[in-house]
Amino acid sequence: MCKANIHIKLKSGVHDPQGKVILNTLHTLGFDNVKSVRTSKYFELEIENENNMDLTEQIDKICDEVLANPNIEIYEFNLENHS
Amino acid sequence: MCKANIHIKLKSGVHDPQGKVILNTLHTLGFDNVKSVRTSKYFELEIENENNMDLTEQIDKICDEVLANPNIEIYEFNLENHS
Amino acid sequence: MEKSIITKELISEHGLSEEEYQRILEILGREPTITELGIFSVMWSEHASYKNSIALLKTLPREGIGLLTKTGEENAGVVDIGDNLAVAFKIESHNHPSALEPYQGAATGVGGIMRDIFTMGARPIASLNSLRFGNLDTPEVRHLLKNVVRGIADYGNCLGVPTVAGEIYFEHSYTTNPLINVMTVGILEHQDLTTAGAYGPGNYVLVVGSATGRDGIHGATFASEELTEKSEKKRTSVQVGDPFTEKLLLEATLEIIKHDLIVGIQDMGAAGLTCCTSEMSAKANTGMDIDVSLVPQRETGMTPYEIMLSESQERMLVVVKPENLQKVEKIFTKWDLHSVKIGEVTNDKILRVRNNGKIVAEIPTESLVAGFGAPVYHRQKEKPKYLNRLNSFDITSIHKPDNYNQILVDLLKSPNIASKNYVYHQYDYMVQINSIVAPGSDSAVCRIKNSNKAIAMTVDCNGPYCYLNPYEGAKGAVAEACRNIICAGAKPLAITNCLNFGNPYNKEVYWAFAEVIRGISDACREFGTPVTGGNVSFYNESPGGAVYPTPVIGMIGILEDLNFATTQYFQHADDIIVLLGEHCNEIGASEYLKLRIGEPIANAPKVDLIYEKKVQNVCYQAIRQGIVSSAHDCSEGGLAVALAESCFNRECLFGAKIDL
Amino acid sequence: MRFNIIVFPGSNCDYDTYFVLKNVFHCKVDFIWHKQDKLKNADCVILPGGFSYGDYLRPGAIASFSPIMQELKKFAQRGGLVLGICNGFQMLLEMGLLPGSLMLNNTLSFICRNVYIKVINMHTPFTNTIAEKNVLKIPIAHKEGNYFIDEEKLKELQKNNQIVFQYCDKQGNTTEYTNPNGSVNNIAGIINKNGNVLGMMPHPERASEMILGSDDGKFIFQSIIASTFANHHKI
Repeated sequence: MCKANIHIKLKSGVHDPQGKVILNTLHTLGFDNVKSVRTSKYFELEIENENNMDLTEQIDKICDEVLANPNIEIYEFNLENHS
Repeated sequence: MCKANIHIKLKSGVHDPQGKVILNTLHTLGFDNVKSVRTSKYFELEIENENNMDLTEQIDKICDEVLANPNIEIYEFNLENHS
Repeated sequence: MEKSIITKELISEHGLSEEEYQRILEILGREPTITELGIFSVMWSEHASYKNSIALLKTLPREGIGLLTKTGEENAGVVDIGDNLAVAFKIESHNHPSALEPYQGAATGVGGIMRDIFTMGARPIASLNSLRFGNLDTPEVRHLLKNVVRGIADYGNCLGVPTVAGEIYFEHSYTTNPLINVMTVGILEHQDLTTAGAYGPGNYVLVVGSATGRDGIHGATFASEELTEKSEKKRTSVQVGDPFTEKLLLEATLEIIKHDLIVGIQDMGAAGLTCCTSEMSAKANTGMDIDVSLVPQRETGMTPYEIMLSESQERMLVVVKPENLQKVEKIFTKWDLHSVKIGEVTNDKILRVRNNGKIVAEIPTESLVAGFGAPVYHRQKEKPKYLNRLNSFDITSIHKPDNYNQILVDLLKSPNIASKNYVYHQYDYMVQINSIVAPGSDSAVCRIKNSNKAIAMTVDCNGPYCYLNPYEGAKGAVAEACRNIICAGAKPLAITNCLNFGNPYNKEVYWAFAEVIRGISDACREFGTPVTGGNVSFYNESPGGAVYPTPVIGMIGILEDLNFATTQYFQHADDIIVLLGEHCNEIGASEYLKLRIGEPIANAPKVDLIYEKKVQNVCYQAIRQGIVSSAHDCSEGGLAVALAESCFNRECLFGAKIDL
Repeated sequence: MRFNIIVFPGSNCDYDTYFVLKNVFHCKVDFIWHKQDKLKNADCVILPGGFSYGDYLRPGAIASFSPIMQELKKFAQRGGLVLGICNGFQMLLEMGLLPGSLMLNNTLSFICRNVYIKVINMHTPFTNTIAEKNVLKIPIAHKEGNYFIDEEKLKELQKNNQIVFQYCDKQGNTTEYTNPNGSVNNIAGIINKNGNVLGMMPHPERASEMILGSDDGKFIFQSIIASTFANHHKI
């Protein structure tokens, strides 16, 4: 079994309304030294991989076609092979 | 400036409807080797830290009191110190 | 002044023709700076200037009793409904942004039209949408439908404005160029009616709401280009909507209007700051002197060009008297929103833009604005040849179906006719607790609290009818809207329209456009429903060709007594079913014919306006005399489908016995 | 009888609730802005529906940090009646005044429609005027109404009779098919142990006038008014 850790982030420059509101909240709660908050999504996939193929291409496809919105998001991932 | 990468995950045993639907979608698109999908949230915070304090305690407080819902979520984070 | 480095490519990249650039040189008496070129490009784009449609739009009937605004002059049409109340309403398109990024495109479409309403001083009470996609059998179309609906739902629900009615059609013609038209209806008291004019030299000009970023730059010119592979790379100019900030902006704006603290206000939509500053000053016959470095910015290092053209969402431009500045700032601070003075109104009719004091643009405002100095063109028209082939199709060549029941079932299953509850149950159609007729009936009806009145509202158009006969199809769209309003027990008041067409430089497209304008005018005159404003969206094309001519009509009606609100559903067994109007065997361009042939064909049904008016009056009088349990109009699918739909009463299903 | 309705940036159903309490039940009602730190001698405080703070981070999470919420906790501890409707219910969970969490619907989409809810506990200040008709038709409108609580705490809820409403059908049967959002045990509303704090996802203010399709929602408000009247006369 192989585990894919996928991180989907907003492209820089794309407005993050949620991050803005969380930043204001942290300030009102006294955490003034926090300068910015960016929110993003994270997916953990477990993939069967008996014959130990290189799954990078498949994960790329999954991210581009399903998990990420190419207009406003970019993605990065790493693969962990469990015996 | 210090950067905190915070990962908020659902406790195991807590139902993840979004993960389930994404798994079905992947299967319909032919990615049958994917066995499970877990969705989670990720926050990137930039924190001013002139006198180079250890921010671990503050981040812990932020996660526990604001970013995570202790009933259903656990959190982990790492800190990157930029000069 | 900024050193100007204007090249030929830069000019065409900005969508300006050679003649248009020559005019700019004459107006300025010199070469434009890059910021000035950007300002002219968005203000003279089709989207902002209506240069290829304004001449014909002026022929639409715009007069009518009870109109409180002159059509095309303000952000929305406003109609008096008595008791010191008025209804503000308008429909707008967000087709091109939604084609590339459906979720944000549709969401920001809702946000934009909402601002047009509350900038008039009206609280939005209902939202409607008219959507058109390709056939549902491809994943791409399903992706567009799912995300457009989610975008509209997430934005409208968060804003607390009920999405109460609409229409969705699936035709091959819209496959890569969906039509996303969104309408908002609001209520105001007469004294709160505000204008979008920058009156009073010396008054302060404020930017209020969200901070400004680089999103959506070239949104206006981008909407004036065909969707080609080239425009794919413009995807990064996507505007992101924030309904939460819009809700704060809505409450703050209504508060400053309630306290009579402003002179003029306009929403920053397409072409952002440029459009507001030039339109508001041209309307008031004044000028503006602003400094873009004072505009609150979300990103660093933005140039004057980017700040003037940015289409960041949830922003307004407000003109206030100096003595009211503090009060306005206090209210916006309460709602955690920016409100920053960026300049002043002047009396030299010049739009002067500075950056840290240095002048980067100086343009006579009138030369920029539609209806004033912006270019006006008259395009050539030519009836399309394909219509001769299609219209001459012989209906009698279709043999009678052997199984009528199966035909009815197939019609009811077809996506254009089947129930849309899987969509509208994603919309909060109940918030504000005014929805006395919920989605699914002919038109939605929202009560006006603390009065016995209610407003009926609907959006209607049949693309195939307008494709096969633009004149009759346009008349049909207005007639159907009237029928839907009347079937709810209301009296039609006025319309707004969203005219979705292909490339105006194509003679056949422009012929259809002119025919549609003629049809709308004749119908509106006959039904006494003036055109109060709306939107034109050209360049709705895809590699396959122009989309069907699609003039979407948004209509509102008034129920003097909301107890007469009627739905399309049968109410009691043993009621008698009456067909009003002559039943002529016109199956041209029908869903049935499309079922049999596979494409819309033959000719659209003729609309006898005088006869239609009589039928509508009989129905209206009958409802008002309390002798009608339900009323439904025959549209797609004809009499059979109308009868079937009337049986689907959610409380309890009914049947019907008919003698043809 | 005085109601206080707390208004947050993004609350949408505050006016609706105000209208019903004023025009249908003729009660005294005050809006309390979330930045205030004092209630206005309230008998019952209502946290209204809506999208406070745009539902960002988690629905109700950011609202739970507002200054007024400390005062609300004290009011609840003193036994004052608190009603959290939809977004208000989410706030009560985030503040720990009620156990459990509300997550994304299992349909992943927003749902707005009438549902039937069965009154499981008739002996609360919010349900004590519902005599025989224990199935109410009240609309829901939410995207995060999927109530979750772990096995152990669920048993506690059942033991203390804290489950007040369950999604059911017209006849009152609670099955998997009558569960609109995947909530554990079809739970639509719960109270705290003390019985003075109710959180519910359905919107009673949207079903208090027949013109809107149902007036079953009035039982909730009538019960609050009746139990307050009774309390006033006991003290």
